[in-house]
Amino acid sequence: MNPELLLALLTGAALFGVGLYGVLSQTNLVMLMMGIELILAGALVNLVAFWRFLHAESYAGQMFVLIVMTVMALEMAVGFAVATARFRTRGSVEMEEARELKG
Amino acid sequence: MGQWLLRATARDLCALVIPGPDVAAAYGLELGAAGLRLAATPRHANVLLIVGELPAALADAALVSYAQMMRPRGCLLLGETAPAGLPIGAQAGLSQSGLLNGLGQLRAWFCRHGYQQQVETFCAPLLMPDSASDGEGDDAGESDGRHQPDHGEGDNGRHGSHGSHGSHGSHGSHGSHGSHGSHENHENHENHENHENHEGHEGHEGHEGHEGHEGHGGMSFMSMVNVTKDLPRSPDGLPMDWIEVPFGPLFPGLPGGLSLTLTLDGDSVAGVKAETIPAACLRPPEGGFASGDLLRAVSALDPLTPVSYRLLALRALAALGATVPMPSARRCVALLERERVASHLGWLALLGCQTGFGWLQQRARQLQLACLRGAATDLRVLDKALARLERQVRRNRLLRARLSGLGVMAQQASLRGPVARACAMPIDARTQDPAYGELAFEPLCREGADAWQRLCLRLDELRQSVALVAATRSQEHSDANPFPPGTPSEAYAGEATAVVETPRGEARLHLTASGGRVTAVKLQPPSRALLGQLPHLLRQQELGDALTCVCSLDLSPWGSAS
Amino acid sequence: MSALQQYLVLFALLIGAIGLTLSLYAFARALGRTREEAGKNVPATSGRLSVEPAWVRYHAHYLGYALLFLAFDMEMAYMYPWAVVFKEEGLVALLDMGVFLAILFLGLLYGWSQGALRRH
Amino acid sequence: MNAVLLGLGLLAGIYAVALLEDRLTRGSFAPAAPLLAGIALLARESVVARKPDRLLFETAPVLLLSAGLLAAAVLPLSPTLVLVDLASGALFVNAALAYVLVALLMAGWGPDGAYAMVAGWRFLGQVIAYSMLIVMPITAVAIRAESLLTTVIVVSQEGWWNIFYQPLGFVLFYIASLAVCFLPPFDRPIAAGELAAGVEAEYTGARLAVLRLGRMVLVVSLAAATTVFYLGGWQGPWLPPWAWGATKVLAVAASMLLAGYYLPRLREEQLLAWCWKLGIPLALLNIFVVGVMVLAGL
Amino acid sequence: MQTFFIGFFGLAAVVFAVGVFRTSSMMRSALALLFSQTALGALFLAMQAEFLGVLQIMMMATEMSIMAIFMVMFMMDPGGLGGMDMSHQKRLSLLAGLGGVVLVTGIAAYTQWEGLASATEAAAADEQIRQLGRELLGRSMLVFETAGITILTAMIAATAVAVKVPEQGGSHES
Repeated sequence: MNPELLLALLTGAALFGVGLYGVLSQTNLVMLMMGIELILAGALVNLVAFWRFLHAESYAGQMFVLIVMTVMALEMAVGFAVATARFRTRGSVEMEEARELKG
Repeated sequence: MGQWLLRATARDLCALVIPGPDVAAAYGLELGAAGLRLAATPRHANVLLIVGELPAALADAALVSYAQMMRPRGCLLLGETAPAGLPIGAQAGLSQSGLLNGLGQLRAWFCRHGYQQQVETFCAPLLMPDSASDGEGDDAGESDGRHQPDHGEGDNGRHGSHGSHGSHGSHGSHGSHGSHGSHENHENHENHENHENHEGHEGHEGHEGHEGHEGHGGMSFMSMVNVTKDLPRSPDGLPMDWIEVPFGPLFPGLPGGLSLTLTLDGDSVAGVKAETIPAACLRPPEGGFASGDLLRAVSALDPLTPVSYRLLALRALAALGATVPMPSARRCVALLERERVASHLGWLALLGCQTGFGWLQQRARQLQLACLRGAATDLRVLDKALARLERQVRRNRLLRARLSGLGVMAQQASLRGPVARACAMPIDARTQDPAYGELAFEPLCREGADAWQRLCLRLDELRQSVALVAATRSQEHSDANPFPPGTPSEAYAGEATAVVETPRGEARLHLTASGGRVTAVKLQPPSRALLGQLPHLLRQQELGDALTCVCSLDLSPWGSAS
Repeated sequence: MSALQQYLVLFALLIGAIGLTLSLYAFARALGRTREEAGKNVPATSGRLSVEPAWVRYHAHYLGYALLFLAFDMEMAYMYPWAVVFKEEGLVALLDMGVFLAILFLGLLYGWSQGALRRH
Repeated sequence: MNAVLLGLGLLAGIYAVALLEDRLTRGSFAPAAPLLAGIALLARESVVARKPDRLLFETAPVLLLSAGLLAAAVLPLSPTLVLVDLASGALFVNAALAYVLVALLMAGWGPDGAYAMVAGWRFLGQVIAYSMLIVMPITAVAIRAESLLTTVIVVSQEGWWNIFYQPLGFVLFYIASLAVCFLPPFDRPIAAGELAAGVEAEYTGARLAVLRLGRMVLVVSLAAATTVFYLGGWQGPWLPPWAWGATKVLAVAASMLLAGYYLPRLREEQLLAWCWKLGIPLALLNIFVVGVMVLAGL
Repeated sequence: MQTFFIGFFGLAAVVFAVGVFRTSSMMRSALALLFSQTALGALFLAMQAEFLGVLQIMMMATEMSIMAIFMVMFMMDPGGLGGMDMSHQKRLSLLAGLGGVVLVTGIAAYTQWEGLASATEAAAADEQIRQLGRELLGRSMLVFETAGITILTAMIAATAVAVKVPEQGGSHES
């Protein structure tokens, strides 16, 4: 068993866990997005680790990392756009209130 | 080691000038030549340079600034009277030689007192209420980077709204909040039914409204919707927190003494409050002013344009029927125009500082000082230098882009001076003066009424004024005081008004006198009408643009509200 | 120098910068401690004591730019590897990136037309 | 050995920049002034504003200094005088410069002062515009060099420096580097006339000394980057390579300072709009033109 | 050595990530996320993925700073002065998070990675960038162009949602 790989995967798992906690526990759209960022960051670590320790010759792995990074950025752009629009109309980005106002 | 360091420190003097570098320049002080660097904030200064006599409002500012300076620090007073409570390190006369002399004294003072063990703690009564609310020096010490978790418990009721306790939260000493009544909500919070209860905390709205900034009060969980519901909206529809930020009286980009309080929405200006320096000295004493006292009071009113105001007082007294030591009409023109040149150049230097245009700031300042030195400079040399400056400024595309379309003034009857003339209104008190009539004076005008046009107009006027001075062919005085000596006679009564076109516009002085004493003084300074325009002019401007706008009006804060 | 050693040098430089800063602070501290005085630690606001805390919900008027930037910036990730092999790939590379950038530029133009490129 | 030489070179560069800046702001020349100012700052008290976010407040100066140093570390002064010749050096410069933004944001938020906070946020707006104009011209440079190695980039300019090969890229990069090291006319985050020293306003004593040192390092780093990417680095006749490198870096740094001296600060509106509506399309055009030139074998 | 740094930066990333949800100051929260991502970039460097590492360090600095803008704009108490808590169902989330960690770690620990590996020596860093470039223009070209389209979509969506100001009383201006 390759210890470096395991360490990296552990990091990825921990980031995923923290992100998941964030997504579930935060009441706020913006904070929630930070959780998603962390989950994606966990995925990034795993991808890089897989590339490096399993398939260092295949650059599709690196390409995949670029795509995940793109997804992170786009998720933020769209997420913040939604947050801005919501804040403008409702004066809040709390998820609870969003539900409340709908019902 | 300590001595050596102190000597090095004493050679690097960085000054905060009170009331401001513009006033220092108007007194003819060359700060750069004396080896001083100018600080933008008291934080970076080690010398507090007090120029002339300070009115009460500025004396307070001096105390606050001194308190905010870092030791070793010293205070250099150029003039006679020091603000109460300020420890003065060195004192000298109000002139360039005085400045040099004073700086020498101050350097010696630094070397003697810089690292003294027994120094008194500086404290002014003015600083006390604030220090109480923040706890005694809790952050100033570098002791261990943490706050004492239990400070100020007794003040909770009074200061909770400041969020001063909240600050401890960010340092991990959450325990200190235990005593705060509203904190219970925290514990219950895991259970999220509590959310629906937030209306139950209405009690807190009270202490919120008190601050006007809902964002700070919240110890309890409050619905964001409730918080933002009543907030004013920015033009883009977002309800944000607005803060009031003081700009002045010692702000580097504004005339010294002018205090603006801007309500900032992000970096847009949402509201303006302007304060000027009240002219307390114009209130007549028991039994009225003697004419000599009046003359002194009026000419000391505005350190930026002492000559115009002195002339104004002289004219007003003459109109009352007193015999006054008045210079010849031609000489008056020369004096006024020379002051106008100096004042406009001082304004250019301020504009340079405000817009970060280093070259303009330094060049204009140099020329201003040269102009103030009077006889020392040949008019033709000055004219040539001005022509060069004008060419450089007009050619500067970026400056033009920065100023164009900024602060467009509508034509109004109340406007005076260059601001009015840049609105295509040929209003100029000089047209009524026969001495100007002899010199075929015509007021210059420009259309467009924005900051760029005001700049261009002042550049035009600079050249015009130099030409007028040249046309008077009056003898230049090398004397510090260009007015003939003597005091006006005391035999007059009745009412009279005099008008002088100061560099900022028309100033009007109305005197009521009986039995050789002036019993009532009414001054209409040139900047008053403009101050009222500010809220309208700055609304929703970006901060930098707003300050440039204010700067382009060339307001004088002195003697504005009598 | 192997790549890992290079990173080690950069890391050492970072530690060195921190060390330099700390030693400067230590030197300044050795000269004397800060005296606690009333009003000294209040943020300076040109000669007046500032009362209000500044930490508020700050309105960034350039948020339209910020949103576009988030998306537009990602093109960088693709452009560097592309640039490095541009010469050997030749025309294919030019066309590929041309199409990619044209697509992105379209987004920029859309933002422009909708008024994202201004202060709000 | 190399490290020591480079460190000395950097120190000399910083001193020269500080000297020139002092000359420009005060109007008189004093060779010892920056040294004295530094000593005076260290000998002065240093206070932390009340109720600060102390962690951010303390980290900011260190981060600014580190960002400048790291950017400088991958830039060569001569073929052998380079601390780390990183394979993605050109990209690493950008990465280090991105932390200038983070440092200023921290410095702005940390002290809880109004001027500083506004200044920090403004700098963010400025950088998200102009960092693109740093990154995109470098891409065009990399196209020509076929590498991100800074030394290879210099070698690729043999005979025809990039300033002549892609003048448009040079102009954009030069302007953007002024914006990133917040020199005038882009000095809005520390402007005296707009925010009374802005981000620097609450820093005093030794902390201010480190902050200012960091900024000087940044100016030198960006001048070095301009030299490496556009002015052919160490290349030049007669003189030894390091002398050419040093001369060019100093000349660029001086020109950067002088440019601001003769120009007023930009308005925020124009600053952002010009970058996005003019700068970015031009940068794309530059990449395209360079691509075509490279394909045409020029 | 490499193992140490992987562990070190991994730990740093996780510590910063935990910090994101442990502070009440929005600015700290955003910056903690930023430095978590930076530590990840350093971790990539330690794993010899130089280009990706440097790219991560660069991209995340600006992106997370922008995140800070929105955090400060939309959260009630950005300075964390009130020490307000804005989370719910904490225990459940904590359990879910821990469960996730255990699950993923379990998979990682029990998979026979050796069997999956094909090559484990990374190429030199500049060769990697070149290879990535070839990949970009060769096999993954469609992926790359699709990414372009996606970015375009995101730009349009963001603009359309956030920038258009609803008319209100004619009070809106530029």
